[in-house]
Amino acid sequence: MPLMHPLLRRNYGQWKWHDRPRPGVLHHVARSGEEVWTVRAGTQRQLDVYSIRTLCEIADTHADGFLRFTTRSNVEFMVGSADRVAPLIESLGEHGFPVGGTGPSVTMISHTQGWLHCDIPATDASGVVKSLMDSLHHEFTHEEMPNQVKITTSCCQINCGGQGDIAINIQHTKPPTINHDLVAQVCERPAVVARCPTAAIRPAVVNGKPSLEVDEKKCVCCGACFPPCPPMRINDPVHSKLAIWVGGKHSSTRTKPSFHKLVAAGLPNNPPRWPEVTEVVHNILGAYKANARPFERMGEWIGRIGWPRFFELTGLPFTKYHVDDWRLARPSLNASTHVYF
Amino acid sequence: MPLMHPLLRRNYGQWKWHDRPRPGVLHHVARSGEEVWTVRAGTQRQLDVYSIRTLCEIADTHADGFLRFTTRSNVEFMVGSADRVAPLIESLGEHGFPVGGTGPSVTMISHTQGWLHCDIPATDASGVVKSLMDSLHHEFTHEEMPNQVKITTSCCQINCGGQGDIAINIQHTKPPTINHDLVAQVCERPAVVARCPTAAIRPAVVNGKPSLEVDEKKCVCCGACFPPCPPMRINDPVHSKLAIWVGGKHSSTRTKPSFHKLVAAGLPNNPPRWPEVTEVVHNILGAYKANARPFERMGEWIGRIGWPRFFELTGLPFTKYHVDDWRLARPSLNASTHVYF
Amino acid sequence: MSKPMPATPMLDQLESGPWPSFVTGLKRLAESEDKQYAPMMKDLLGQLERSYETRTGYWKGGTVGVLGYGAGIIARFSEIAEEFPESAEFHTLRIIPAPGTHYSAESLRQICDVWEKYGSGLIALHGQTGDIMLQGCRTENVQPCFDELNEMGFDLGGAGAGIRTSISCVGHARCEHSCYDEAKAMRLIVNNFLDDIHRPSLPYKLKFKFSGCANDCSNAVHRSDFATFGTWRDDIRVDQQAFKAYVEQNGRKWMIDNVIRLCPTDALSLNDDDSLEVDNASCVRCMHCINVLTKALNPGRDRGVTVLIGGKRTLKVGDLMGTVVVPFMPMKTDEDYEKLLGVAQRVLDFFVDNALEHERIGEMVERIGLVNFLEGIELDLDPNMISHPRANSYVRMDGWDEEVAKWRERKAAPAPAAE
Amino acid sequence: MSKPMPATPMLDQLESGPWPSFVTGLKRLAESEDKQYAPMMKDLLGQLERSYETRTGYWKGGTVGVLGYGAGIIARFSEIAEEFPESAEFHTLRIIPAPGTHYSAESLRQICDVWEKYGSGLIALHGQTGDIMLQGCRTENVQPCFDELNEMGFDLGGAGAGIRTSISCVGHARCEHSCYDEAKAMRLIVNNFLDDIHRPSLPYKLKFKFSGCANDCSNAVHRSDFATFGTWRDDIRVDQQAFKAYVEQNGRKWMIDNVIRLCPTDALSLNDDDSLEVDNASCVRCMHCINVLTKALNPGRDRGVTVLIGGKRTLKVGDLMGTVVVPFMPMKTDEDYEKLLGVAQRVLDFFVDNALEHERIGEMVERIGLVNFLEGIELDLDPNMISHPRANSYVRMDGWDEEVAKWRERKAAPAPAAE
Ligand code: SRM
Ligand code: SRM
Ligand code: SRM
Ligand code: SRM
Ligand code: SF4
Ligand code: SF4
Ligand code: SF4
Ligand code: SF4
Ligand code: SF4
Ligand code: SF4
Ligand code: SF4
Ligand code: SF4
Repeated sequence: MPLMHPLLRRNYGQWKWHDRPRPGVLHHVARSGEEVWTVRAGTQRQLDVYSIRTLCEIADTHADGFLRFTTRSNVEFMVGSADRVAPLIESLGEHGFPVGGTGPSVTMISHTQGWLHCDIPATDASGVVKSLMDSLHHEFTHEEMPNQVKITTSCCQINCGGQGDIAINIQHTKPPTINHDLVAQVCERPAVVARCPTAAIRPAVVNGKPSLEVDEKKCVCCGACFPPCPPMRINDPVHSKLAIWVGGKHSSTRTKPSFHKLVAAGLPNNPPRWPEVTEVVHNILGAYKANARPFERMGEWIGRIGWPRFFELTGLPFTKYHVDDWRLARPSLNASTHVYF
Repeated sequence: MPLMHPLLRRNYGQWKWHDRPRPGVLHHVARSGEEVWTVRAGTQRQLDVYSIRTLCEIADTHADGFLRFTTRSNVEFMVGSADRVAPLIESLGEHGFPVGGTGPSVTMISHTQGWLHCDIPATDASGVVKSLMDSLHHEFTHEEMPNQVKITTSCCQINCGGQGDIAINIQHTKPPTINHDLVAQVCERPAVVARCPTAAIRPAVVNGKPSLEVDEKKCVCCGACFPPCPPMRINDPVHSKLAIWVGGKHSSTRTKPSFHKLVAAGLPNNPPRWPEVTEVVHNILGAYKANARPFERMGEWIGRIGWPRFFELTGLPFTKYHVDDWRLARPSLNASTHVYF
Repeated sequence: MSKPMPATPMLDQLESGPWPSFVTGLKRLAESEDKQYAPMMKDLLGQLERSYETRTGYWKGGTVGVLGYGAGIIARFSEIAEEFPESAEFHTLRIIPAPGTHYSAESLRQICDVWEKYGSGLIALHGQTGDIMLQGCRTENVQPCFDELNEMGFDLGGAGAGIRTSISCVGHARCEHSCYDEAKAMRLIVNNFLDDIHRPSLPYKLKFKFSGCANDCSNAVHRSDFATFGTWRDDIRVDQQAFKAYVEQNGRKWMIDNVIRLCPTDALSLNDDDSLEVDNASCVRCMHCINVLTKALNPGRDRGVTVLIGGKRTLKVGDLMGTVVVPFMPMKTDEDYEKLLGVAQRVLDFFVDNALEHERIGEMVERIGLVNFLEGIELDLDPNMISHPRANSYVRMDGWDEEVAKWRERKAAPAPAAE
Repeated sequence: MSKPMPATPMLDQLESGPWPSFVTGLKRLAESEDKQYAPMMKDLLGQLERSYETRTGYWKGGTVGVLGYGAGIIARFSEIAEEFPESAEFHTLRIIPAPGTHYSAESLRQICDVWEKYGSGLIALHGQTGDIMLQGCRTENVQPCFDELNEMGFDLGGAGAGIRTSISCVGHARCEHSCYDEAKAMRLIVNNFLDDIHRPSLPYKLKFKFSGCANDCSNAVHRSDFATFGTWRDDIRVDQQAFKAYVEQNGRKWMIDNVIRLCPTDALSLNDDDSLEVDNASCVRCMHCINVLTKALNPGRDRGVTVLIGGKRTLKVGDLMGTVVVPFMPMKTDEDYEKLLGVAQRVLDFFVDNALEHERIGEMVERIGLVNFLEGIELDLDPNMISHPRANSYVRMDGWDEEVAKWRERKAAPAPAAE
């Protein structure tokens, strides 16, 4: 544990309680009586060494030379007395790192790779995250939400981002187009056939060469065939859209963990700032902030007020695509007289 | 509406509130100010004309010549003043009709046909119901349960009885045996093949005659093949067992309607009094009565205290058969850290 | 010399105990030497005793009917008729009772009289679907028995692949919770479909049930293909004085534990002055608070029904509950009732055209998808029909913009009645 | 003359706004003319701008590795290398950080130093699975870069069909809710499986995640195949004085609305003297009350873990949450930790033997059934593993008596540790 702040090392497993003196600051008290203040700040995750060295300097100057990163790419500095908090915050501010992301705030968005690095993305992650976090700066630096808001992004339908209170995902809307000349060369055909969740792919001979063909009636445009067979182009600058999902939750706190549910789709893939996405996200956050009760996560809130009211409050359209027709669809139907007016 | 008690006719759709002055008696007040007392009594459902005429006499003497039956084969007499209740109850008592079944009591068990009339039963319904209601007499005539208890029976796995707080159902445990000589003659083979939920039946030629055969690995012993093809004997005096299910609910009151869940199986089909069934039912009712909170239906109670505790309180064994493996099994697994100790 | 009573040592054990005994009833019929059915009931007892001994049923089906009807009689022939010849034929006549199963003593006695003449004297009040079941009739007696009952105004109920007999809860007749006239709705629909009851030619059975509220005293949600429930759209009516009286009488803790805390959507709050606050927008009309506080709370005045489709029992996919297809339909004027009938008619037509043989409507909806079904029966999609939107991305949505346009159009239009 | 900066009008728009800009960072790297990576980062910016313009990605995969390792490097070759030759190769090295992602400024600077020498200067802290991602390395530099990092004590993380890099929540290091030593458990397991991280030969990837309690700050329940959560078996520890202080400070209504009413199993009750009553038998260890009342409530002392198996994302059946396979395992002594490792080992072995190619363990469990899986990994069945028993009768249960005997035997035996 040499990389851990000595205060944490000393009180390892011996913490007693905590509170949050202000947004971005946690205060933990150990059984030993020792106390630690943690200051949390946002980063761009995709960090250049200059920015990292800046964080190291801040650690050296203000925080005993230690720092850690959270599961959401926020950085945290620990100090042993209350009076060291303000200068630390000031320094972070000077260097452009927003302090916040604690308690009932909107914390950093889970960040995936996108065009910057991945081989299968339909959109960028860094750009989407930056655009959204810019617009959510107030919500990051203030604790004004009913509970924590965890937003996730994914830059293809593989979905490396996890479940989120709000998830911003790619949704392809057309079956893959196939470059038949390349299939024989680069794709292991039986493996590709096996990957398709709807058995829509079958081996075929095209232009005299072994290739694959897709039954467009069965295809659900999931893109699972693309990674093992890049000639099956699923990404499309126009038809790969963004979709917004809400109510995912990992914690078993109060309610059981839940999957996020589709609410908006058909949003254009619109770099560099994806304004349509930002708009929908703010719309949803606004409704949640104004209407949910304390401690209700997004999905818990909707569970109480009902989906009809969610669509009403947000003005989002409700379509046939919202109605599940995949396996396990039956439990998603309303099998009761519980109806909201 | 000439068959309806005039008091009800006059106040049709104009009732204001009700209460229950005592077990077996409802008191409804109309907007007009008129009041009606209803006395409810149990019957054997499978009624001989003598018993019916007795009920008619009681109606004539005490209840203005009208009566009705409930969805659970209880009989109800309506009177227009409180002082007519006691003589009515007395008369019912004299004639052996137990007064009760209202409010948080155990009301009459839903009754199916069994050996008395059906062509596919593995057990009797009349005998099971009579045996149980004898033993539940106190619970029928008193309102000591947390909420209403609706028990259902079914005399084969077709299950004409509905969902119940407790359901007593047949569970076959061996695949059908086939009388191959008769199949060609009496069964429409493609229809039978189509009925099997697991596609376990296939056409076959046996002893030179067209017949059917069952893949015993796939067969789930549901008995669905038996009604359209009686030579596929599923009923078996030893291997057709009784099983107990709990937590079914039709009402959307508080919680959504729910299906009952398997708790006990392998109970012998033991006429004339099925003591093993009675024992399990009493065991479950006892735990419910002692532990549930007011207004909790059976399934709601277990939902709160958890299935581990249910099995603990009742001492019923928990086996691999309790774990669902049919379609939609996934949502029945515990996908959370919610664990009871 | 009269036929001797069979020895029934096992059945005899069912004569003791406080609950009325069907065995005693059967024996009394068997011992009614002056009645035509005595010999039949002796053999019936004999056969039943045999079943108890061997744990085996001895009836087989067959086809028996009355003129002009294709259903309503459940034919039963004994497989051991050699031994018990008198009850060799023991058919059931399913008879439709009055809605709410109300009887005058007189009408009930008349039924008994006819049945004593033609049948066994054994009547089930009632079958699980709601029929009066006159159990035990020889083939030759079925027609005359039916004729006499028919003259009294009774008709045969359903059986086979047709519309079945329907039930409604006691509702309007004696229940303050009732939000529409269940009996009226049921009569309208059943009368309209009489032909499909009597001459079954559907893919499979179809059941209607009518409950006046979410308490579902008719078991509609799971035991009917077409389930109609009373509900309301406006606010719960609260008599605050009466509410406070409850608090005073039972205490605040009682009120919190038994009412406030049990609201499924936390729509209730106890104010500091012991009055009640209801968040009606979050109320799902579950009835609980109204059930408990009968003197203080009542359903609102803007009443109507919610319709669920597809409840059924076990065969072949496992039990199904119904699914909401009409969140709300007002149920005030005769036209409103006609509209409900219209929905029923469209559902029936679609079922006939699209279900596979022996497929219940719930299975069909599952097979073709709710959305296609709604389109088929010309009902608009509504978020009340689902518990939650899809949690998976496995769907091709290139028609998104069009669907959004449809929704916006509907939202802009004045609310249609059948929504 | 140095390579000119590419025009990046679209990316430039991502430099404004209050959130730290990755574009500014990329540009700074590209403009570091004294650094070997400047040309590479210029072309990287050029290619990225192109992606923004065309809404198309331009990377393709490939195979690049270091000696003795079959994973840990994500190879990226540009499809438009003719135009952007300097960033034609832009591989990522996945590096395992310390548990809890703690750093001394010194260690972090050292990483930067190495990376400046061999790579692009771009580092993601951290990847969603928990790796330090050193992004942008030429093929030739991969090995020397790794060698230097390895010398510092760092090792490559997972990729491909192997065990992946693992994460644990901050837990014991700075959280009072933590019920076991997450970092210790993680280190033990990961070190044991290093070979399966570095030489992937499983049917498909397998992820471990470790959360100290039900709050699941490591997203284990859905984002890992093997998820370990801290919990406790005895009673919640209540400091009634501190509890009353909360009531006094915030009011009873606040306490009822925010704590009592939100307990998922109604296990909490507010006594009339403003003390708290906990029905521990109905508590499901959800953490809510403890989260809110940090000064008054704490997990019990009889601590251990709950293990869930099978969480994963979308491919090919739709997302799955994990399923409980170990309701409780004490986690106090070193032997306890070894037992957890034992479970992990059995799970891994069973996965290797039974999963189809490209099948995650959650899909496998679904395919073969939970019961068979439990037998395979030698764990006893427990009702805590299900939300409810089966609601359908479609099962052949002729082994009932044997299964009952098994259960009784187990109940009679002293409780085994790994239950
Ligand atoms: C630092 C971090 C752990 C780490 O190892 O890095 C962390 C730290 C704490 N979490 Fe967390 N959580 C962290 C990620 C998570 C995640 C995962 C994620 O964000 O991707 C979850 C699960 C989210 C989900 O359900 O999908 C998570 C769900 C919680 C919860 C449950 C909230 C709920 O009501 O559902 C609590 C309880 C609470 O808020 O009191 C919690 C509570 C806490 C506490 C209060 C624990 C403590 O006593 O120290 C810590 C401060 C929280 C705060 O921000 O106010 N933490 N916490 C993570 C910070 C992420 C960030 O930078 O924003
Ligand atoms: C008479 C009858 C209707 C009829 O048309 O015949 C009836 C009558 C009443 N029911 Fe019912 N229910 C009747 C069968 C049902 C059924 C169906 C069944 O028993 O098979 C159910 C659904 C059961 C289920 O969920 O599976 C049913 C679920 C309810 C409920 C919901 C209880 C709950 O909390 O889940 C209430 C509400 C209440 O108890 O206050 C209710 C309430 C009532 C009230 C209080 C309504 C009223 O205000 O008049 C009536 C007196 C109830 C009592 O017994 O104290 N009735 N009630 C039925 C009597 C059956 C019997 O003889 O035992
Ligand atoms: C008589 C009755 C039981 C009783 O004693 O009350 C009954 C008896 C039979 N039912 Fe039933 N069902 C009766 C109510 C029900 C109910 C309850 C209800 O209607 O509320 C159900 C569950 C709800 C439903 O419809 O799913 C029910 C679900 C079935 C099924 C399963 C249907 C399914 O899709 O799962 C069958 C099998 C079939 O139709 O092939 C069935 C088939 C039968 C048959 C016709 C068996 C056969 O194939 O020969 C039984 C004739 C028995 C006889 O000899 O009279 N019976 N059956 C009930 C009808 C009396 C009446 O008309 O009032
Ligand atoms: C880098 C990273 C996203 C990020 O920017 O943080 C990532 C990137 C990729 N993921 Fe992922 N996944 C990353 C975390 C995840 C997670 C989150 C987690 O681990 O908590 C998930 C969801 C959880 C899970 O495991 O299911 C995830 C689910 C997938 C899947 C879907 C697996 C499934 O069974 O559904 C794939 C597809 C596959 O494996 O075939 C995938 C495949 C990929 C590939 C290898 C795409 C490919 O086939 O070429 C991506 C390489 C991108 C690149 O160029 O670096 N990635 N991936 C994350 C790993 C960084 C790290 O090592 O720390
Ligand atoms: S979500 Fe898709 S595009 Fe984004 S990093 Fe993961 S695999 Fe790559
Ligand atoms: S996109 Fe998905 S559904 Fe369509 S062919 Fe490819 S794998 Fe199959
Ligand atoms: S449950 Fe089976 S045996 Fe009993 S009446 Fe219904 S179909 Fe006949
Ligand atoms: S009993 Fe059921 S599963 Fe077995 S063969 Fe018959 S229909 Fe098929
Ligand atoms: S369903 Fe509702 S309206 Fe009908 S009798 Fe029951 S409580 Fe009354
Ligand atoms: S009717 Fe049900 S949902 Fe509505 S307020 Fe009352 S208890 Fe709550
Ligand atoms: S999962 Fe629990 S123990 Fe771990 S950091 Fe989060 S709250 Fe603390
Ligand atoms: S930990 Fe959760 S389940 Fe347990 S008492 Fe607290 S709120 Fe209730």
